Formats: sequence, structure tokens, C-alpha cells
Amino acid sequence: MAKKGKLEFRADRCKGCELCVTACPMHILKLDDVVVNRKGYHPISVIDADKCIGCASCAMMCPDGIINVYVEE
Amino acid sequence: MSTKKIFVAGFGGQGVLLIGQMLSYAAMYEGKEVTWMPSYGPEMRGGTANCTVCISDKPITSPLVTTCDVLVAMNGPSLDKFEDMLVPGGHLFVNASVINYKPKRTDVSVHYVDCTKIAEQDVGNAKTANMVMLGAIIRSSGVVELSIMDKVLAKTMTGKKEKLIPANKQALLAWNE
Amino acid sequence: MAEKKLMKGNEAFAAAAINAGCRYYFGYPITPQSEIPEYMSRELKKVGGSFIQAESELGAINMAYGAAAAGGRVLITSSSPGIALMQESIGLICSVQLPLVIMDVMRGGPGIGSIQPGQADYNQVTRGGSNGDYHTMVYAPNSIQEAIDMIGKAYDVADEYRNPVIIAADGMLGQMMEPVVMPEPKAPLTEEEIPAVKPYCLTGHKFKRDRHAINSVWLKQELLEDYINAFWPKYEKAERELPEWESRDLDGAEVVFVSYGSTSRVVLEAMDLLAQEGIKTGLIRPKTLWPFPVKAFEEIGAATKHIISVELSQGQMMMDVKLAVEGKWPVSLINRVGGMLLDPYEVVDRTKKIMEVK
Amino acid sequence: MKPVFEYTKGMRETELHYCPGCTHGIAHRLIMEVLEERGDIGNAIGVSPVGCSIVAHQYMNVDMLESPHGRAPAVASGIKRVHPNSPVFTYQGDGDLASIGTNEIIHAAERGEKFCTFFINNAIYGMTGGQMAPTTLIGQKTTTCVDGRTVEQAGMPMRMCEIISNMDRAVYVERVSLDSPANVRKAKSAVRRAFKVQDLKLGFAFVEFLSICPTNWGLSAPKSLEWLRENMMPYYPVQQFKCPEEVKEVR
Repeated sequence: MAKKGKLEFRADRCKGCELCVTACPMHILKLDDVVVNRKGYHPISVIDADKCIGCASCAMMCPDGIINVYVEE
Repeated sequence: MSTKKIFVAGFGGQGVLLIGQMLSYAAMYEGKEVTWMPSYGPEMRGGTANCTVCISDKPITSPLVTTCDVLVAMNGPSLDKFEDMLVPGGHLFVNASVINYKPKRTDVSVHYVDCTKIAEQDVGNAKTANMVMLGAIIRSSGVVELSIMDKVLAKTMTGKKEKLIPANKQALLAWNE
Repeated sequence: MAEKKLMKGNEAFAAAAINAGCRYYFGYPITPQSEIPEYMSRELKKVGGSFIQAESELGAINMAYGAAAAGGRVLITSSSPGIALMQESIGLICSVQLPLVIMDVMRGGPGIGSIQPGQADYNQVTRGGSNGDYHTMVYAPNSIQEAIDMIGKAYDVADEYRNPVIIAADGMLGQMMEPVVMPEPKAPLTEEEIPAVKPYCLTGHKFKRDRHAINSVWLKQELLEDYINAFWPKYEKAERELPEWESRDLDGAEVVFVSYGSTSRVVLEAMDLLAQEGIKTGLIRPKTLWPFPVKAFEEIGAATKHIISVELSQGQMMMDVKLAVEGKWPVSLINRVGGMLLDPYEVVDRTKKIMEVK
Repeated sequence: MKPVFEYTKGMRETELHYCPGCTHGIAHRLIMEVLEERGDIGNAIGVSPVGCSIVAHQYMNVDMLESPHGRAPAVASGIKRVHPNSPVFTYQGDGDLASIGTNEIIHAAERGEKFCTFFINNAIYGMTGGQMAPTTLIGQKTTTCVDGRTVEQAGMPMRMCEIISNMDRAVYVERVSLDSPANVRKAKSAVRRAFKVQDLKLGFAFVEFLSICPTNWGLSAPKSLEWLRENMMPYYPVQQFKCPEEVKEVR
């Protein structure tokens, strides 16, 4: 059974570059269409959190270090 | 003693700078003030070389000279170029091994030193030619005492060079007027 | 007292630095100072120090920047065009406030110039050729012994002021030999002592303090202005406390010469010659070129009619002399340039010509 | 919940000023992650360059010194003489290292300086606004070659790993890419090997990171990754040029 992952964003620091979007094997990341963060960017968000496998590929590609990744034990 | 100015000139490899340095060591060990100033430039070997030594009881002002009390000409071009610097009554040392003509000056004491021949034949070591000249300078001009040279040789020729001291001492005494 | 040794200027400068606790030398050969890197390559390893023959003067000054930031006592030496190459980093090292001793064995310029002695780096060393507001302290010895003593002092001043200090010598001092005495040697800081004695240096923060970022870029100009204004008082302190000079025979002198470094020795000889002709002359010899010894000029008396700057440059120091005398006396110039030297008789002749001008 | 990725304590809290998608942030993080896992955050001394990463010392939580443009290898050589047992590194971009600083890097490499150099190659000048870099590709458009770089006008792009690996005393030379999670993991292994080479005092260690500059390339960040793969990788092959036996097993 696939691991269950959980993502934590520091969305106020997100610059909306979408490098994490390209990295995600489950295609569950997307810029938030509605929210604009204090830097003026649409920050990253998860569209289907249940599908996250905790692979940390998104965090690996995030230049600004805004993503922490956890898995259920 | 007023400042004595010695000018040594020749071409590189003749020991011109060393003659000046040995005089400087001698003056220092006699407790005098001294400066040694070389010409310097890109020609390391075979080009012209000269140095100035000033010896005095007082602190020495300029280490450069426009006139000198002692001129040592180790080759012809140096003699031609610098003999006018010598003060009247000064000492002119001519390296007779390579200079086969007389200087123009008649108002100075001229000493002909065939250093290479003396070094080869009397000392038996061609490399001591400059020491033959140094001995001539010291004994004829009196800018430093000959007796101090034992200390100079002991201080400057150490290690591998120590074994050369006897030949050098012999060379200092080899020339006779 | 230690025994007198006959030493060539350049070797004595290097020995004096090691004696003062310098253990790091980075250099690039250039006439007339190449005996310094040669000496350092032989001697530093004997005392546990490091020598690098750098790829260029740019490399050398920046190795020095790194070593000084890391807490080492460093010597940098070069001659005029090499110092010009280093200017960018000299200004930078001033901006980040690190101690460093720099020796300029000056030769004739501008450009690649000549390899004979010169003093035309006066502006380069006292004004600096880098960008921004900064000063470097400049000492100008006129004998090998004085250079040795000044090098020792320069390290202490550099540490106290956290600023580069330049020793402005010239090819004559570098190439000549004189009997000298070395002062008592000083031990360098050990790697363990550096954080306590020089807490601003880079040693790794060991989680005992915040990380240091030694840095001269300021993207907020307000902060940079505050920073400059905060360190600037040290230069005002230097102007009060550091000027040094030698005065001779100012009392009753009709002519006062101002001259520094090896040229001042030529002037001393010219003064003797002038005295033989009944002409009374005096000398002010700046030992520090920055800060310039302005106070020395207060000693000049009513008998003085002429002040003459004697230098191997086109009146670079004369400008400081004019500022110091504030228009009270006419200031003239006796000089040679491009690596040509003055001789005492030329100084005598030109002095007499200047005295004819009413 | 078990953490599988947390932002390294080697990076300070300061927000990075880099443009969106700029991979400087990844390279910074990798170096700091490696120093953190080695327990060297308190020991390391870094040298930052002139270029976009001029303020790297604001982000990396280690003692740092900012170098004049191009001189970081000389500066690091000086630091390493005073602290021979501290991990020392330079972080340099392509203008800093491959243009104004070629002299310093070549000589540091051939001296076998015992520090690591991390070289960021994004084929363009970022800080000054997108001019041609020594690593700009033939045909690539920049503000100083608006019709694309030509061989006739500007010569060929500099391949620094290929040059450095010719230096006998550069013992570890590797080119990595920051274009995918897998390659980022490989890049981190390269950083580990570089520091290990320094630990063992084997010689000079050099790692080149192929990076993107979405702003000056005029592409989105995801498109920039594709551009890197399609254009940079063929000319700048990702490979290990030199690696001493002692660190081959370090992953």
C-alpha cells in the first residue's frame, strides 16, 4: 500500500513558480486561483491531498524552501 | 672621518656587487655607518652592473653618489663611463686583466690589478679574482682595515662556503703594487 | 642589544613582518620588490606560516583579504603598477574594516612605467585608487631601520583601527643594504586565540554566536550611510593621533624643505652643501603621509621665505604642503619623475634659483 | 507524522530575493543540507561572489565573506591557510567564475586548493539584466546578442568542467543538473563527495550546477527546465569528469 503523505506550505513565501507542480508524480499541486499572498503571487495549493504519497519531489524542487513533507507512520 | 664613497662597476658575473657588499660588512663590523646601493634592472647576467658603498662615522644621507673617492673599474666601458666621477687625489683601481689601456685621469692614484691572472697563478683559484681586487682596494685606499676581513669572511662564508675561506684570505693579500 | 646585520631593504622588510608576527604572505613578483616574495617563500615555512605565489596581484590581495578575514596577520607587497591592480580590494578591505599591512616599493610611473625608484604613488596611497569613502594610513620610511620599526608599528595600528596600513617605500630603500637591528619578535595569534582577540573574524560560529557575514554590498543606501558615519570617527582619531614627522633646523631657516622617504636623504646632503655657502635651510620630513603632519608646519618661523616640496613626482605631495601652510608662504617644487633621481647638487642649484624669485 | 523533508537549519529565515523559479535557492539549500548533516554549520566558512548570489551570505547560516568579482578562489585560498581544518567553499556564478574570475579558478584548481567550488551555470547574466555570459549557448538570445550568440562574434561557450578537469590537482570534477527531483538528489550527492574530498585533503573539488534563469530566458519556470534539458545538456553533458577512489562510494 502506498504511503500517505502530508504537505505543509509556508504559502506566504511562495513565488508561484510551479517547479513543484512539474515535479509532482501524482499531479495534485496547483496554484491557488483565488488567494493572492502578501508577496502578490498565487501560492501553491493541493487539489487532492489524499493522493499525496510523501515522496518530497515537490520540496526537492522548491527554490524557496516553503514545503515540508511528512508521512504517516 | 668624512663619508668615503666607493663606486664599483663592471659587467654581471665579475663579482662587482659582492666586492661592494664585502666592503659594507667590513665597515659595519668596524662600527661605522654604511650603505650599499646596486644598480638594478632586467639584465641579470652579462649586462652592466655597479654598486655604490658609502662609509662614514655619521649617519649617511644619500646612498647615491655623483662623485666618489674610490672607483673600481672592472671593465673598459665602466672606466670610460665613470672615471670623471673620481675626486682629484682619489683612488682608481683598474682591472688590468681586461683593460689594456691607461685611464685619462692624471690627478688620481691609479692601481693596476691583474686580478684574473693573480687569482689563477698565485692563488690557484680563478674564482677569487674579485677578492684579489678587494684586497687591493682595502690595502691601498684604507677605506676599511684589512684586519677586519677575518671577521667578515667568518660571518659571510658559512656552511659549504667555509672551506673557501683560506683561499679568499690568500687572495686578499695576493696583489702587490 | 641584538647584533647589527647588514640587510638588503626588501629582505629586511620581509624579516620585519615575520618578526612582527606575520605568518601569511601572498605575492606576485615585480621589480624592484621581488626579493620580498623570494625571502617569504624561504622563511615563512620555517615558522609555520604560509606562502603562495599568487597568479596575479588581484589574486594576492584577495588571498590577503581572505586570510585577514580569517584572523591571520598578513603582509602584501608590490610595486606601483601592482598596487594599482590591488586598489579595488584595498577599498573593499577598508569598507569591511579588516587589518592588513601593504608595502608599496614604489617605482616610476604612470603606466607600467620604469623600474627605477619613484614617489609618484603619493596620490595612489594617500588618496586611494578605489571607489568610495575610505582612507589608508601611510608610513614613509627613509632608512631600512626606520622601515623595520614602521612595519612593526603598522601591524599594531592596522589591528587597532581595523584598517589597511600602507608602507610607502621605494626602489632605493628596497634595493640598498644598511646595517639594521631587529626588534624583539612577537608571537602570532594561534587559531584558538583568534575568536577572543579578533571576534569579528571568520572562524565558524560554533553555534556560540550568530554567523558573521563580512560584506561590502548594501542594497539599502540609508543603512550604508549610517555604517560609514559610524566608522568614520576612527579616521578623525587617526588624524589627531597618528601624524609623525621629523623636523630639522627650522629655527632661522630661510628655506624649509619638505621631503619624505629616500628623497629626504638627498635633501639632507643638499642642506649640508647649502650650509657651506651660508644658506640656512631646514627640513620637515613627514613620516606619515596620511594623516599628513599638518602640525609640523606650525613650527616654521618668521625667517622662512620659501617652502620647497622635494619629491619624485609632479608635485603630488606639494598639494598637501600647500594645504598645510594655508597660503602663508609660497610653496615651490623641486622634483624629478619617471624613475629619475635627484642628486644633492641639483637640489642646491634649483634651490638657489627659487631663492632668486622675489 | 514522520518528517521526510524539512527546510534545513543551515538556511536562515531570511526570504530569498531570487526571482520565481530561480534554482539558486535549490543550490543554496543543497550545500547547507550537506553541511548540516555533517554537523558543520558551525565550522564552515563560505565565500559569496558578485552576481545574483552576491547576498548568499544573507541566506546561508555559516560564516561568510563576500569576495570582489571573480576573486572568490583567491579569497578562499587565504581563508584556508588560516583555518586549514575548517570546511571552506566558494559559491560562484558563470560571470564571476567563467569570465572575470577564470584566472583565479584555474590557479586555485591547479594548486590543488583544499576547498570546494560550487559553480552555478545558467548561461546568462542575471543580476545585470540578461546579457551574454561566457556560457551563453550559440544561438541563444541575450540583451547583448539580440539575434543570438554567434561563433564569429563571441566565440564558443566556455565548458568549465572540461577545462578544470584538465588540471591535475583538481581531483573531483562533476557536472550536475537542477532540472528534476532525481537530478537534484544526484546533485546533493555530488556536494557530499566534494566536501569529503576536502576532508581528506585530496585536492580541489569542483561541482557545476546546470541552472535556470526564467526571468532572463523569458520563459516560465517549467518551460525553463525543458529548455535546460533540450539545449544546455547536449552542450554541457551531465557527468562525473573526475572522482578519487576514496569518495566514489559517497552518495
